Amino acid sequence: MTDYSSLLALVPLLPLFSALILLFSKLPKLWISIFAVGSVASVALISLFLNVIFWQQSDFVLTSSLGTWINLAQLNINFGLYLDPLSLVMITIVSGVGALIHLYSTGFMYQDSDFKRYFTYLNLFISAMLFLVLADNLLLLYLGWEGVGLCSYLLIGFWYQDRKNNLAANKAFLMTRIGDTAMAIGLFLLFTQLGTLDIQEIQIKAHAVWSLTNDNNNNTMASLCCLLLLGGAVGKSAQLPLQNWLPDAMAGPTPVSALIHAATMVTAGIYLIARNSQLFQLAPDVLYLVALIGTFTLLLGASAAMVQTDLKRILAYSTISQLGYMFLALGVGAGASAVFHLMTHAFFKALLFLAAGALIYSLHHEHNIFKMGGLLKKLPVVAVSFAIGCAALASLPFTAGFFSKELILAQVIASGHSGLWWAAILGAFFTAFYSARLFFVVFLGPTQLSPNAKPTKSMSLALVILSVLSLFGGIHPEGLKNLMPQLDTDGLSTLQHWLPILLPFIAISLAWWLFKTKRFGKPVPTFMQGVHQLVKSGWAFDHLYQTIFVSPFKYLCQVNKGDFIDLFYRLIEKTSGRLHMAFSQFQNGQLRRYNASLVIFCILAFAWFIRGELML
Amino acid sequence: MTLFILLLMPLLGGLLAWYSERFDAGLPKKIALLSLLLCWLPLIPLLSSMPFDASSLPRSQWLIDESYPWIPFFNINAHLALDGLSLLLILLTLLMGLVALSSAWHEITKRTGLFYLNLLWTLAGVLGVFLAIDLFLFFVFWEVMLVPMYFLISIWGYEQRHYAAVKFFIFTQAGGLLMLISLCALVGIHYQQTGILTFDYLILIQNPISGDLAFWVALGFTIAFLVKLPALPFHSWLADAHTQAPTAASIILAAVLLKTGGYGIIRFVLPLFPQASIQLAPFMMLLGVIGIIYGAMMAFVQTDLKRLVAYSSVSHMGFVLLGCFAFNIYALQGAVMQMLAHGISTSALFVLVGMIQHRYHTRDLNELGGLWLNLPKLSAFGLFFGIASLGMPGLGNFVAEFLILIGSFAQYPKLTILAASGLILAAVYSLLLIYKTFFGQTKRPHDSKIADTNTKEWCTLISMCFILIYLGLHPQPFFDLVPITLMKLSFIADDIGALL
Amino acid sequence: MIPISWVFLLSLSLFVIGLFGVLARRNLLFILISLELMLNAVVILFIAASRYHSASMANSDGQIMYLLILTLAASEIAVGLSLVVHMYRQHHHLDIDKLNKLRD
Amino acid sequence: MNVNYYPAFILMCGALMILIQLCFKRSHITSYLISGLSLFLALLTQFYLQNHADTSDVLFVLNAQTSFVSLLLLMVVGLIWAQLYHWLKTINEQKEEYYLLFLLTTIGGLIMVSSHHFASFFLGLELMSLSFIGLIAYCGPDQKAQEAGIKYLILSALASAFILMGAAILYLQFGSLSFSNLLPNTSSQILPPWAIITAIIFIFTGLFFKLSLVPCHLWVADLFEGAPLVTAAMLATLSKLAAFIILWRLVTLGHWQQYPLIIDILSMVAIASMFIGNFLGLLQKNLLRLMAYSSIAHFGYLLIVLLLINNNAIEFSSQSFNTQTLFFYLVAYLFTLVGVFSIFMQLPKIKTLDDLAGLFWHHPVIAITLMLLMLSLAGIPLTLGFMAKFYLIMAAVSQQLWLVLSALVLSSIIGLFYYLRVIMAMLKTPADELIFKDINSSGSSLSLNILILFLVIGFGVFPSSLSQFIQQISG
Repeated sequence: MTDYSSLLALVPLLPLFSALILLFSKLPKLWISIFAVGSVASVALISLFLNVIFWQQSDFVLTSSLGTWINLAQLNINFGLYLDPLSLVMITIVSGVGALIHLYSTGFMYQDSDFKRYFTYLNLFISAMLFLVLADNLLLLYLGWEGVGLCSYLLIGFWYQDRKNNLAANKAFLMTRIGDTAMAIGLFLLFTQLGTLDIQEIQIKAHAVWSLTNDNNNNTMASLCCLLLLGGAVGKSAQLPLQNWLPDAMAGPTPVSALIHAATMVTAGIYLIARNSQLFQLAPDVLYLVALIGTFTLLLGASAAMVQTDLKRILAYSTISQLGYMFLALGVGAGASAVFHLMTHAFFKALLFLAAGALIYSLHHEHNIFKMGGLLKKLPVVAVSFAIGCAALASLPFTAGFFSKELILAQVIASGHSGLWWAAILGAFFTAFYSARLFFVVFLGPTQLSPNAKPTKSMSLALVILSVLSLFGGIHPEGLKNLMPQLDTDGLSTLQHWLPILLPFIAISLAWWLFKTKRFGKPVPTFMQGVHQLVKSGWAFDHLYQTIFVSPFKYLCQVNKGDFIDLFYRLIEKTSGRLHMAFSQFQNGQLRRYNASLVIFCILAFAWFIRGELML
Repeated sequence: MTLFILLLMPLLGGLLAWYSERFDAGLPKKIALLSLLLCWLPLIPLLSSMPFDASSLPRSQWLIDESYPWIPFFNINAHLALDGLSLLLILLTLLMGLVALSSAWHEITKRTGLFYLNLLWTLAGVLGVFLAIDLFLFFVFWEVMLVPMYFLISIWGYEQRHYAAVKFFIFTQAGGLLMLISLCALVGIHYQQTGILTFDYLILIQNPISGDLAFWVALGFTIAFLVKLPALPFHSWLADAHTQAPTAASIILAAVLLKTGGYGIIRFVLPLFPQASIQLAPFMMLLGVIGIIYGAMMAFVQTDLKRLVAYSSVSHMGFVLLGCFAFNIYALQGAVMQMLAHGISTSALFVLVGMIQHRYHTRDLNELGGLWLNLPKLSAFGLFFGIASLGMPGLGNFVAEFLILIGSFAQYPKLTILAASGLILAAVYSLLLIYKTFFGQTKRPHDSKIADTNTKEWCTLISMCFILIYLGLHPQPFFDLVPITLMKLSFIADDIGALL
Repeated sequence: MIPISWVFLLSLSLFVIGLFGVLARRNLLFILISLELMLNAVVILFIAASRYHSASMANSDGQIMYLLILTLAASEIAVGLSLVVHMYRQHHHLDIDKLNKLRD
Repeated sequence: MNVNYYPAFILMCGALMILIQLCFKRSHITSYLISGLSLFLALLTQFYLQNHADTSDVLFVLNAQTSFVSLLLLMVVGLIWAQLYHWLKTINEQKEEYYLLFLLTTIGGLIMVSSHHFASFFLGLELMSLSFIGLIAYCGPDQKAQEAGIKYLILSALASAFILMGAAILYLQFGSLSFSNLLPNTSSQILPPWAIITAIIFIFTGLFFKLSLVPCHLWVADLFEGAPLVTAAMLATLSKLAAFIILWRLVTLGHWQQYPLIIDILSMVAIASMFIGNFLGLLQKNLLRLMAYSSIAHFGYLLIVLLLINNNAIEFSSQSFNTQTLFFYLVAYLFTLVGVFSIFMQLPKIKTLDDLAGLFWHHPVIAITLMLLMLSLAGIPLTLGFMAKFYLIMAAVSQQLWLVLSALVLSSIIGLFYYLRVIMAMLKTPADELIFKDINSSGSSLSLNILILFLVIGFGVFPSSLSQFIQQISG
């Protein structure tokens, strides 16, 4: 079989080269879009080609190395790429959805003056994501990890004139940075314990070293490492403790939100846990924690999405809750279904974001859904794609979303966590409700704003392809099944089988009833006001972190602005000046005082002698 | 003789530059440039013969070793020697000399001859510090490099230049005097123990002294280097010196003078007092960590751009201190790498601050803002170097900080976790720097005559970007250069294991 | 035979009286006089000491020192008086407390 | 007549010649030449006597060390003499008498430096003090000089009285006036022990006054400011050198180091004068008062040499190394001081720091010389001052005198501040140009500056020849 490693090496490097070309060259807009979209599209073709080749074999591994990075005593790290079914799926998603979004944003960003800067950042992002996904050691993964964080910071703060965007970008970067630092500490611990950072070696060595040492294979060191890696994953995938940066990250252009905050970057956390699944097997309590975090986050996201008024924030909170589902799946040990849901989610969430983008593009930057209405006839393509997206999101039967979410719910039951199952069901109900609410409010009812600009051809093309994918994309990739653990889901009771299928219909009818009785836009009754506000602000995590971390830190720094150590040196300065004054007082020119000074010396010396005598 | 030529070149160049001011105002900077370029000549044969593959290490630690008798009575001789560590730092010095020269090209207009004299003499002093192997000669260069820097700050500085220059001089001088006493004590004890009166580092290193007096002597040396490194209790001179110094002087100060502290610890404190430095290690690492956090917190609230960058270098050098006293090969290589990477990224930031000050005549963050609109190229560089200083992987700072942290994690995990929080704080102030200067609304009407970067500035900055990226992606040749010096130190680590 | 310690105490007391005179008096002339007194006190001790030692060690350093001290005192007073005259001519008073133009 | 007396003898003939010349016809240039010739001759003979004079009689000890010190003394006086003519032209007084007193002071210094007997010491002391009074109160109408003269007269008389009283008591106790046999082991206990101690304290008071160490340091600033510039230079170098040599001889020959009390007094006085000297100079504006306070501090540093108990065990703290430290420090300090004073002589109108503003930009050579001299006083490397401080620290460290060393470090940091203030003043932008108008940068002053630079920087960078020479003479 011919060696495809050079082809694999091209995958992350192509977008990098095109980013550099764009950075240093002065090309017209047409050429910029050709380079940008071309490079990502070619990577997509390569990944499809690789998919076709490796379709039959279930466990294949393709590696290639781009050169050594650091090799000191034990720490020898090189730019190694590692392709196996998991990373094949990931690069297909990243490059596929990435290419579509690039195509879409050529139309969306056409009038923007910083066209070149936008596509440079976007290409840089894609190459960083590909490095992250293909890295064979944790340090290169960390490089991709931070690179992705950097590009998301740059893209969120793309329209830098507006103060709000910059603050959102800073917030996003810092929150993910906290997670990254936790992950870095995890890396240090892994290196000191196992002596290597190569991912495959870690899995093997972890099993060899830790599982033997103690009996109930709940080794503290293993769970500590997994906990730290989980910290990184939680930071990047906007899970419970570090999730309130994602809704603010909507300040960036919408294709950016589609690419980064729906399809690719936020899934990095899931990829990290999936990639180190053997390591996580050694720490069942951490796995349970992952499941718990997943459940709480999905409930938080879904409930918050129900009460939002801003179109993009609804989608942001829905992303958080869908990611919660993936974490839940990972937590109960159903890695394959998590990645499968990740794939389908990438398709329909990208579709929803792009459609929302088209909406905002045509309603001259209006975000509030209650100001839109009755756009079904005016923007048919957008409406249809939006409908398909909402259907997939609500996991109506035979959409891509349905297959992946049902699989997750089945796995949760099979793993015996019935409590978590009921929470997941409640989350599914909320999801179906808010997606229906979203669709009815935006597209049905009286038209308030009339769209002025039609989405361009490239935007509609991207929307159509994505709609097709989110309808028929629900094919479970073969290679994933045996790479990661899978639980057999046949022993389900009828209730557990049929409830998830019927649930979306109940939620949609409830939403239809509320829409018909015009209760959606109305202000909430007074006693519910507090709860409504609490849920709307994402369970007040922003306020919580502001009071616990940000303002004390700011106050502490402000208090110490004068650098109290410097005050210590200024004090020395003052005392020496005062001492100078004191001594020069003696110099008052009186001759009799000078004579006295001689006599004083005699007296003092004699007194010292007597003191010496008395002491003996 | 090559090392002495290397030292004499800037000295003579400086004198010539000062003398040539009589004939034409533009001449001094050309002569300064010429003499700096000539300094590279003695190194070229060395660099070309340097085997850059990791396999063949240079046979002995010292690449060039020259010694001439100086004061026979005390057995002091002018002993200069070059090994991997000092070669790296000398390359950094010469490079930063060129960068300082380029930034002072248009900025300094009055008394240029004297300016270039002082600039070149500071560089000569620093080259001397990196080359001197005789402890007395090292001390002489240590003090002598301060005098021209003092003049640089006090003549061409900004509003409070005299206060800042005197504070800088007295701080380092106090440390220097302490070092002089510990130097004499070291030689005295060595003489008592072995009967050889010598100031030569190579002989002193053979039988390091131990005992409680050795602890105090080691402390004397370390405090002198901590003052220069700006570790925490002695750091307050740095902010004033940087804010009041002209751009070229603060580049030399940031890039090179701070490194003499780190170099001193690695070269003198660790090998000469293994016992004492093991006892000192926990306190110094704690000091390093507090320095990281304190520096970052201070940088966060500064309104003056230069003070912000100055406090950020306090935080970065806290990492070097952490790395030096962690006693294993990763941390020490990381410390050396951090010195290089910090040298480049901070001086690049100072070049940018100089360019902003040259154009807008202000360093106050509240008045700056929205530079990206009018000066896209300059702001792009600012973004790059701001990101580099917060430790973005793929650039030099990350590799250094990662190695330091991974090295010190083996010794003191809890301390390293605290230091790792420094990474977050680094992101806090770097983003603040980028946001306050380059993004947001412009607070002043844009007048078209303020030009973006001219070609000279563009070349210096782009070359510094490439060096940082090269450091970040391919640091191996730098690791191969200094293995032997650091190998010795990490041997100490092995018997530390037995101790702790 | 007067024990030497008595002479020692006499000379010490004279010395202290002279010292007090120098410190207490404000007039330059009287300061010079008390200085004279102090030198004479020393002279007494020297002669007594040489007399005391001449019995055993036959050295007359003391008397030679007496001659030296005498000449010193004379020359000193001469210079002193010239300065007194000069001061009077300029300040018309001899109060040294008023001489404090040189001060920090 | 012992051949070693020739230098003093030549100077005496020079003085007599000037007296005779005064009777016939007053001419400034001839007295200048006579004094110059006699000084030069004395210097030559002293140089000739240097390597084979090792006799000593009752009054004088004339070994290699004292001849070196007198050589140093004569060189310092020669340097001051070089600018005397130009300086005297500016004052409207009779010029010739100044040379007369000048020579007499030098003779007094020579006598004092080589004496180890109270009589000769007293003779030299009085000769020097009285001629100093003449030198100080030389300019008639200048009230400040008058006041300084009177102060010096009364204070030096008082000090001599103290020294004499001490000497008398010691004579009574030990029966001999020569320094070497003041050993406390004589059988007869004539006087109670406290009397001996008071005697030593009295002698110390007198000497500490002459050296302006802390308790008795109040006079030196007024004298430097009030006295004419050349006399101040003489006071700073000549009288202090002679007084210190006497103190050193008393303490080492008399083995007074056994008394713990004396060691305590010396170290306390040393530390006090280091700190108070530097603190006094900290914010001082008047240049001459600044030099006075710096001389207090420097003699505080020099006092450390007396604390070095010389047990010959360690090579560093042997007797010869202590004397080397002493001589090296004296050479370094005196040459620097003479340099500073010759610079002040070239800048007649400049009295305070603010007058110095901008000197660097108008007279770079003078400014650079003063700058390097200040750095030498501060002890910055590559200057003679630093080498001296290095010797001192080496000696003190090998004797583990940690308290004094820490005082040395702290006070030299404080001292650094006001030396930097002087340099800083010169770098400031000049207020107005006219103050520098009348500075004559004539050939002679330029060559003198170069000579001083050569001495201070040349020996600072290559001290091996000087340290070799001193090592030989100190045995």
